[in-house]
Amino acid sequence: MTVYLSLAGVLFLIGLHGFFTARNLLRRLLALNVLTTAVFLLFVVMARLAEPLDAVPHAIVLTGIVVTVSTTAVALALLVRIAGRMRDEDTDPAAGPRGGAG
Amino acid sequence: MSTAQWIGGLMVLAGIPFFLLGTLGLLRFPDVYTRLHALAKADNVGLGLVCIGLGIQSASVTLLLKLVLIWVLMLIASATAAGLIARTALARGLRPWGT
Amino acid sequence: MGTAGVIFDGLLALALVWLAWQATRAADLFHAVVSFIVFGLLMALAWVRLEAPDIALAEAAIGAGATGALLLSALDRLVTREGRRTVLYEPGAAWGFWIPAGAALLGALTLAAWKLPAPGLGDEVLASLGASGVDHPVTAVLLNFRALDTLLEIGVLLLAAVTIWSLGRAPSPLVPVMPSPALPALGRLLFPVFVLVAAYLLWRGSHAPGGAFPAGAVLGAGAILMLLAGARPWIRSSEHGPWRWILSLGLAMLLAAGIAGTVMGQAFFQYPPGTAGPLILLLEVAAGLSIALLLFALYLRGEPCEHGYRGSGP
Amino acid sequence: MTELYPAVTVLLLLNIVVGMVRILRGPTAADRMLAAEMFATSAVVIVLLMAFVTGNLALIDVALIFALLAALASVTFVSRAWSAMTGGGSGAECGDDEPGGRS
Repeated sequence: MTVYLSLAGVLFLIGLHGFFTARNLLRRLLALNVLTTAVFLLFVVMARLAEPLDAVPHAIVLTGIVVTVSTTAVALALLVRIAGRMRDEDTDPAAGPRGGAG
Repeated sequence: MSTAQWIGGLMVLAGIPFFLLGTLGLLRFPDVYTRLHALAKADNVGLGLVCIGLGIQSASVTLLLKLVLIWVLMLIASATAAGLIARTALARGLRPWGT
Repeated sequence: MGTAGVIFDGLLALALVWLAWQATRAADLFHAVVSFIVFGLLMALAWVRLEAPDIALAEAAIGAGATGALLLSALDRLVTREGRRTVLYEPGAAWGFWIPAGAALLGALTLAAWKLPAPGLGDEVLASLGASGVDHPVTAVLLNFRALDTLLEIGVLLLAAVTIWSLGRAPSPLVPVMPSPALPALGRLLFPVFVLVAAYLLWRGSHAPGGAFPAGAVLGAGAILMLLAGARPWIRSSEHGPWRWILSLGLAMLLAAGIAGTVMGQAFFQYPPGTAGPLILLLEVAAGLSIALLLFALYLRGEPCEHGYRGSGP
Repeated sequence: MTELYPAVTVLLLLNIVVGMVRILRGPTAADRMLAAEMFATSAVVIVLLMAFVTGNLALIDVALIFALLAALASVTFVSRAWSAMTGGGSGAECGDDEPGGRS
């Protein structure tokens, strides 16, 4: 189990660092997903160490997985909108300088 | 150990080299098309051997059917995926190796 | 599994760290996304090793299904000039700061975890399992002991779908250059299997790993596959009414089950004695269906519209 | 025979780890996707063997889900992601013709 505990720690650090320092927003989102996985791992290892096997952390992690998917989906939808807006500004000379005037 | 156990175990073990060969192909072959060829064929033969071997060992018809279902699903998936990737690669202008 | 098990765990941990590193630091965005998908795949193996088959099922269904499809589909709009920038990380983000800071945070979390009551709640769950109406502890926790969590979780999903739909119309996807005849055939062939497997998992949930979560995720992935295979979604902007009702069905039913207990003079989500089994099955069906539909709604990335998906149909 | 299965799972995991080199090296997106496909097949076998080693036959369902969803990633990749790598497609929103659809 020590292996999985240290794995959770390392993944936590990788996710945390990526989440705060990545410039690309998609990369930040992936880092956030890695971070949540590390937390889930910690939960499940603790459930495994309990005697008998603890079902409550398993249920919490299942709930957490679904919440993570929702977060990812909303973030991706926002990212796609942002990218679309940026592309418009990049490629559409007729649009002129946008946002600066208002 | 019964005969079924032996036959099943031997089939499972016989399936494993196909995976190793598939990976060898994935690493050593020169382009997408040849790698597709290596993976789509070798891995699925290996999976088939493992599934049927385990099914024989389990001595349960329900389990055998479930394992065969897994194999068939994987065959469908990898056949379609291989076809789609090859077609799209060709349409995107990736030249097959040696042409 | 003895020595082999130890080697397996070590190798798996190394592979996972390597993939997480690639997913957050690879220069190519597609490389990062594929690394993350494989990371999810191997995580499912880790859950299996940790004796958490329920989570392995959910991770396999959601990681390989919804999350993978969401990420890969978003890439078509996200690969811009930004993706090829050479400086990937903020300057000044030195490891000299990050390693101590992260270690301190990690230490605090470990300490907090250490302080938790040691034996866990396993005994309590097993003790009241007989009264819960199901035989599988995880399902009992999800839909009886902590049904409130499930209610709120469906609420979060619904909120996410509402947020995404309020962003505007669904962007019409970039149509594949060479639609293969194999794709619609794949959809037709596999969709019945998706429905069958989802129903099977739902039924298994009462006595073995399975239940509404993996079932909903599998069904949602099936719907996404059908959409990709060129099936036209039956939702049209003029007919949003029923679609919205179906989306909120799961939340409404869970809420009704919760409030019914209160009305009958019991606690919130306290089921009348003897009816817990059938009631949980009903709630599972509702939750599974609404998880499937909500995942599909999330995948659409916007409110579906009348003439969307032109060209992708046969 | 069954005593060998744990060692076989290690071998297959090693197989996946070696295959990761292809994800690292690419060169094209298709190569990376292919490698991911291969990992799904190997993972199915690992899970199946573990189910028989531990006697927890519920794990077969995990393998079943892997097999069922194996096609989804490739199909999404081919029909959605790859079109962007080499350009193409207009990227219009379907509500463009409505007033106020995009402000």
